[in-house]
Amino acid sequence: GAVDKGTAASDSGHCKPSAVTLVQSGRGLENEYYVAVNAGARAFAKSLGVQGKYQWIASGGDSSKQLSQIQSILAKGGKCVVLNVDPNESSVLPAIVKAVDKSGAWLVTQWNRPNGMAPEHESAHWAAHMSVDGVPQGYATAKALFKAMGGKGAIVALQGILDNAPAQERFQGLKKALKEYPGITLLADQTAGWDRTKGQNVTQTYLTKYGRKITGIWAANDSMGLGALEAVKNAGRKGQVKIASIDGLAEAIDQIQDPSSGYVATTPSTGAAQGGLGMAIAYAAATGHINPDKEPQDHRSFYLKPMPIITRANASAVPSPTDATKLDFKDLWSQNGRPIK
Amino acid sequence: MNVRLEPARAHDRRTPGRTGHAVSRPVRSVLGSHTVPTPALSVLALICLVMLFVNPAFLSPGNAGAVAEQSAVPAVLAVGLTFVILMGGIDLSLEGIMAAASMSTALLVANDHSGMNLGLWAIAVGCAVGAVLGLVAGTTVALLRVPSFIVTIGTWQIGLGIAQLLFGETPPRVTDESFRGLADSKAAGLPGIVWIALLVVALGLVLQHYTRFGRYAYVIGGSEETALLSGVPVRRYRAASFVLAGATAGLAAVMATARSGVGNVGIATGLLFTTIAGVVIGGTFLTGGRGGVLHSLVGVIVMVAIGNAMVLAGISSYVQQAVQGVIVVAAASITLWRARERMRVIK
Amino acid sequence: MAATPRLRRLHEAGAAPLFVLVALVVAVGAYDPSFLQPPSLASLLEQAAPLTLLALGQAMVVLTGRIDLANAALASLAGVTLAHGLGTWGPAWILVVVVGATLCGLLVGVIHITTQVPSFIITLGFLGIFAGMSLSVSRADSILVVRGYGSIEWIFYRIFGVPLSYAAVLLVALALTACMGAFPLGRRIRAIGLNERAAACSGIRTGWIVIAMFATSGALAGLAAVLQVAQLQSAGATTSDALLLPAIAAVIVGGTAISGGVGGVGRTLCGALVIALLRVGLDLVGIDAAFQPILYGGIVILAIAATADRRRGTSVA
Amino acid sequence: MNDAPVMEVRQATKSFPGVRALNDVSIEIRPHEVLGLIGENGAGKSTLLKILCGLQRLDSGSLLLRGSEVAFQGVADANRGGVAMVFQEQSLLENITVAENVLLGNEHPSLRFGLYRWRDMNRRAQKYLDLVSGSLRAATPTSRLSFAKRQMVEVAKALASGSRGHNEPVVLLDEPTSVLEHSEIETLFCVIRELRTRASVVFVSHRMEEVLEICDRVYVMRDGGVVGECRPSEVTTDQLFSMMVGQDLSAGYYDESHQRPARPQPRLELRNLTGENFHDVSFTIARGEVVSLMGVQDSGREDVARAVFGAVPTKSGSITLDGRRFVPRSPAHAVRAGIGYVPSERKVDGSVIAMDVCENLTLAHPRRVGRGPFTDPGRERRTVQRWIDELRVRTPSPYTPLRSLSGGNQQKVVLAKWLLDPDLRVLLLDTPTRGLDVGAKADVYALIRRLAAQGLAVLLLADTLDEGIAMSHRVLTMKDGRLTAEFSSDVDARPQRADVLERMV
Ligand SMILES: Nc1ncnc2c1ncn2[C@@H]1O[C@H](COP(=O)(O)OP(=O)(O)OP(=O)(O)O)[C@@H](O)[C@H]1O
Ligand SMILES: Nc1ncnc2c1ncn2[C@@H]1O[C@H](COP(=O)(O)OP(=O)(O)OP(=O)(O)O)[C@@H](O)[C@H]1O
Ligand SMILES: [Mg+2]
Ligand SMILES: [Mg+2]
Repeated sequence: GAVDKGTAASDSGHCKPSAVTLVQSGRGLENEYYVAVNAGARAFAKSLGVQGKYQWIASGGDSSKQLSQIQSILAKGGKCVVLNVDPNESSVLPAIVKAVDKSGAWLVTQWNRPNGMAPEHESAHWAAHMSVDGVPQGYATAKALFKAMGGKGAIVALQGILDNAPAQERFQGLKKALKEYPGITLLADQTAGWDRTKGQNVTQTYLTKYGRKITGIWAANDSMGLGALEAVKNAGRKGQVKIASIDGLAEAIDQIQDPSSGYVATTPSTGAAQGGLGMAIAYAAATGHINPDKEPQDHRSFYLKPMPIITRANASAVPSPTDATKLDFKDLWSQNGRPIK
Repeated sequence: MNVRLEPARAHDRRTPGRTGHAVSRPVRSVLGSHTVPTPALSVLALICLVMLFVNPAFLSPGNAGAVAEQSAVPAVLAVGLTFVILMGGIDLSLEGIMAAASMSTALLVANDHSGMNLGLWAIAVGCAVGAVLGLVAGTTVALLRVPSFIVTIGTWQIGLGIAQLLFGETPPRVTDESFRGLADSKAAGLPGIVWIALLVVALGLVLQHYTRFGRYAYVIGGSEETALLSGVPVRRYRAASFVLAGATAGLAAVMATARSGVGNVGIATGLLFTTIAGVVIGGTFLTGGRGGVLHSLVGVIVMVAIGNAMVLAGISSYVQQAVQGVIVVAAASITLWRARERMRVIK
Repeated sequence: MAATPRLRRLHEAGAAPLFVLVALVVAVGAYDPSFLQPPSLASLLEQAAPLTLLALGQAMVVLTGRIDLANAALASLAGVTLAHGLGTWGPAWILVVVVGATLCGLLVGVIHITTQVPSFIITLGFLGIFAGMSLSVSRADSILVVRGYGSIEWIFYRIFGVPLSYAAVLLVALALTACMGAFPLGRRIRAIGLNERAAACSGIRTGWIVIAMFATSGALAGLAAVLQVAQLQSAGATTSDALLLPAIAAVIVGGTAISGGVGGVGRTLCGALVIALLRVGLDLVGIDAAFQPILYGGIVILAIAATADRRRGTSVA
Repeated sequence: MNDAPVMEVRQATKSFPGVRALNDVSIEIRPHEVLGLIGENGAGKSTLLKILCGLQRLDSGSLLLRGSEVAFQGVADANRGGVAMVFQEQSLLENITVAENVLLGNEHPSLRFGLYRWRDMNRRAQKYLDLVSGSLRAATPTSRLSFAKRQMVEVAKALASGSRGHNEPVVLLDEPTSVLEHSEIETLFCVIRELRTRASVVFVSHRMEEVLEICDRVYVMRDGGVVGECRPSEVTTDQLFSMMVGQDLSAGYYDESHQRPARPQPRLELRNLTGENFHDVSFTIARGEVVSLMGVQDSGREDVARAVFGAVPTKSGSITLDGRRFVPRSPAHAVRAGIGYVPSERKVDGSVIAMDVCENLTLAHPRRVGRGPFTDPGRERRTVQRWIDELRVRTPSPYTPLRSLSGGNQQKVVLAKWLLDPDLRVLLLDTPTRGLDVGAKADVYALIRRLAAQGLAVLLLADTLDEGIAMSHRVLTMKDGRLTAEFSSDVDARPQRADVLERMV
């Protein structure tokens, strides 16, 4: 807190750009999504010319470690810390918000938050919360899948880790699509923990259980979908079983471009936008460019704009997930979709 | 003259009443250690019996093949782990080792990331990566005399770190079809990795039964002090057991990588639980000295079969974890029930 | 030769973990002097509080030669249960949850003793059971504590800069130390860890003491859950799970022998602080995230090499 | 015969923290002799042997093997020099075969391309086994062997490892007979006599008769030094005694003059007690009475004692303690009822050797040295010191770990653990004097007498027939799990050894 001598309760920050530290927190860089997040956030730091002040901290999937890391950084850096956090699970978020509020730093959060908590009700220092609406993702990919199956047949679904909101939303989207396609039956659903190997094992088991009945697989993320594809290949049914999933991993996009794979659809990666724009919003609050308390609700809690899903038609034109050049850090709200209630 | 009376038989007393059943000698020597893993086999039989009523598809050849395929990777892990546990140690690092080995293998065969293409030599490198990490753990345990439980938590992290360093922006995809073929191509109805696993188990049995390393594993696990008194270089063998466990973890990572087609930091997620629980349910004692490769193999198959059976039985995902826990406790109790005795010490 | 006995005595008295802790604090402080400011140190203590409680419970179990792989998962379960009922039942619910966690620990102990299955595998099973139950209780969602939060929020106040949460942990540690020192219990626990047969033949109720240690571990997991919920104002099905291995590492870094019988409460406190510091220190020093696990693993191994008690002969598997 | 010593120790000194175990010891081992080593507990016998076999290093002094100075780097190194030892504690592994045990560390001749040739292993091991016993098979799992057989295997193992480096090895036997029965001792002596033709043997025992019978030459040790050397043909047992302990002890060894008549009130009563290894056992022990329960190995007598202590479950029958029905559910329960138990294996069951003397002494009855439910370090120290003085436990301090005491002194601590309790009613003693030197034994005997005089009921599973007869008011014999006879045994009307023996075998 080298510059601002004001109280923590001030409505907006007055940190000098040079005093700001940018901190991005997420699981770890062994994951394509976080690589994209990191790329987006780093691109923002670069646009300010302060790459040296940018730090990526990895929680490794450990909630209390993530909280500890943030608390320590706040204890050291004070008011001019700008945080863009993907909470490891929603339950750490209240404590993060409290810590940020107490130290007067600035925070934008992604994905998870407990029911009943929103930036507009909590604190000006929690500038915004953004997420990606899983329902339309699940819905659109499922519809693409069903269409590829010719509107009839049977599918199995691979779910994500059950206590994740995206897992639940995406599955909801699938169910919504199922209602519109009475010709499609959902034989079974099962969590495969977002994990490729588990996805492969569960699919293999389903393929022996239901045999040729299965003509489609919907997976809540690409890793599981790609695992399912391996199982399908090994069962000698490559191409006969259609697969759709979510997240926009490079490999999934490649598979979509290969007509023989049976891979039908995925969604574009949102990582770069979440990293870059999240950081930009928190930074704008810290430097006083925006006053979070004066912003409308749909600037505080919002879903990113739904993007058109990736199918064979557009797969070749999809930009790299780490490509942050399309992001306009001047226009903070350009990607805002509908507000989160 | 004095007449000596009844001597103490403390050692006798601790061993559960052993009735010398008439297992023919060749059979016993084939099965390796002193006893066949009968309790674990009966747990397996019990699962089959239950599934016969719940969902007979469990017993179909197709599903048996699926169980075999899914058991292959943990079975290979279990072979190495068995020797560590026989010597009274434990290796928790296999998830980290597998992460590092998977990433390095995927980057060394033909792939879409690095220009490398060592072909099948990459398998050797994958094993070597595991062996080196095992060596770090083994030498630390042996030389610094630190419990392996905690050292291997350390090497787990080290392996994970190495894997993360190797991860670029996207997971390296294996494009080498002959490498992939290791896992996929079928012989006699079973995929390659099952054959590899069977080979490793066979080698493990030879190691256990016919080599000094294997026999000394029992000696060291039975009593480290006696081993030292007899001039057994305990440290060296103990370190070697971790190297072996590392190497098998490396091989397991290669197999898993060939099976899934990408280098993956999270390739071994959850395998630690399956493997250790399997080894123990099989009847290898965590205190060392008893059990064997075959025991572990059966135990691992039990664990995989449980997971498979729950999917087939359509048990809700919410309760699967709990059911698995209950079954682990129950299966271990069944396995060890007959050894119960008043005053017995079990830790 | 002259200095060696004194050093050894210091080592046996459990001074090594303290030295490791001081060395780490100095190292981090040298990189980043602001870390040595009271607020930073207080924040470290606060973060270490739940970890320390879990480590203390683990240490009690490890002293008897067992291990409790389920206590972190039990803390998660206690956490979601607490968050679930706090609004409805008020502060009394805290007591109910802690007692419930104690009973869960008790159950684990009873099953371990009656079935005579190694604690490693029993608690591995219960790890799954508790995790599954947490998922069911929380319906796989995290629970925000709105009503009734006031009854636990105070735990994370600071009085004159001293975090109450850590003071509470110290109180628990003090109570444990007192129980171990003022009653024959401590000696009995050590006897069980060192030679359980002889302990039993001396008329010590080994089974009950082991069960009591598992119950203690459960109770401390319950208390850790209270701290977690107070700190987070919410609870998720897996929130505390990841503390399992750090807590065990804390016990061992504290110089408690994993084979049992050697160790104590004070050194576990130091061990827990070492681990808590390691978990954030590498970020404070600004080590690149990818290198952190490697450094963490290396430092943990070295710390344990420095603090391990090797008095019990050669067996160190 | 060449008389140049095979092995020689010159001016050896060895210290442990707080004790000087060896002090300027010089001995020589000549070819083809059986050398005896006697001395009270803690005299340094085991330490000396451990130095000879490379397990421990000398602080100062020198070790000569066949004329040249050596410094063994460990047991394996000593084996290569043709020196091998049978340890005081058994060291066979149960989870491998007899052949593997015998050839442990010595397998390489049976390896081809790194793989075991089991047939060859078994053949080689069988060669050594046949030297010590006709009935041992190399391929048997060790866990199936009786304790005595294992002792024979130990000897075979020592032979095997000694023969590695030299065809005339030095075999060191540390108290090999202490756990053997009469007939087995005879077998062992045959083995030793046979060994003499091809090796040198060092034999340690606390039993004079054995030493006089088997040895060609004897060194007597006391307090870490050699105080005498003699030839068995030239000395008597009594002379050896007095050399060992520095005073004349042979008179009143069993302290029989202090035997007091038992009181009329029954204290412990067993009625038709049946367990897994014993059936229908009924007897009564009165206050102040010492009853010896005699039996050979597997007679079930040990389990009777353990059943009374609650360590072994019973199937039927009843136990009465001071007129009240008593069902021992666990040792803890028995201890609270006033029963004490000294197990035969002090390292496994009797004591926590990693804990100190004080902690071991107070383990069973901490309240006796505490204040209410709390511990009281001051009172504890005083009480413990009193018992240390009273039982003449040789320890540098009450806070010395038990593991650094000699066997006899450890045993005294184990006994004293029960004596702490003034309400002790029954004491079950399972071979309480095993491995104790004569002085220590006499101390223990006197103690048993004194306790009986105070009204304690003592069940003694004696180590030897003589001990059982001399120490008791009554002798019970057991065979195959059943009581076979009862002899009353007054000071002047002891039963005949032959009569007792007859009912046991
Ligand atoms: N490892 C050790 N550490 C400390 N002191 C020891 C150790 N080994 C032996 N001592 C001490 O050295 C002395 C000699 O012990 P040693 O075992 O040689 O006696 P011993 O003559 O074999 O007695 P016993 O007849 O009881 O077996 C004893 O006072 C013992 O306490
Ligand atoms: N893994 C083992 N564990 C325990 N004992 C073993 C083991 N392997 C071999 N043995 C023992 O070694 C003995 C001999 O083994 P093996 O059958 O290979 O030898 P063999 O000389 O060919 O026997 P045979 O006399 O029947 O021809 C076995 O009977 C068994 O008792
Ligand atoms: Mg001795
Ligand atoms: Mg002795």
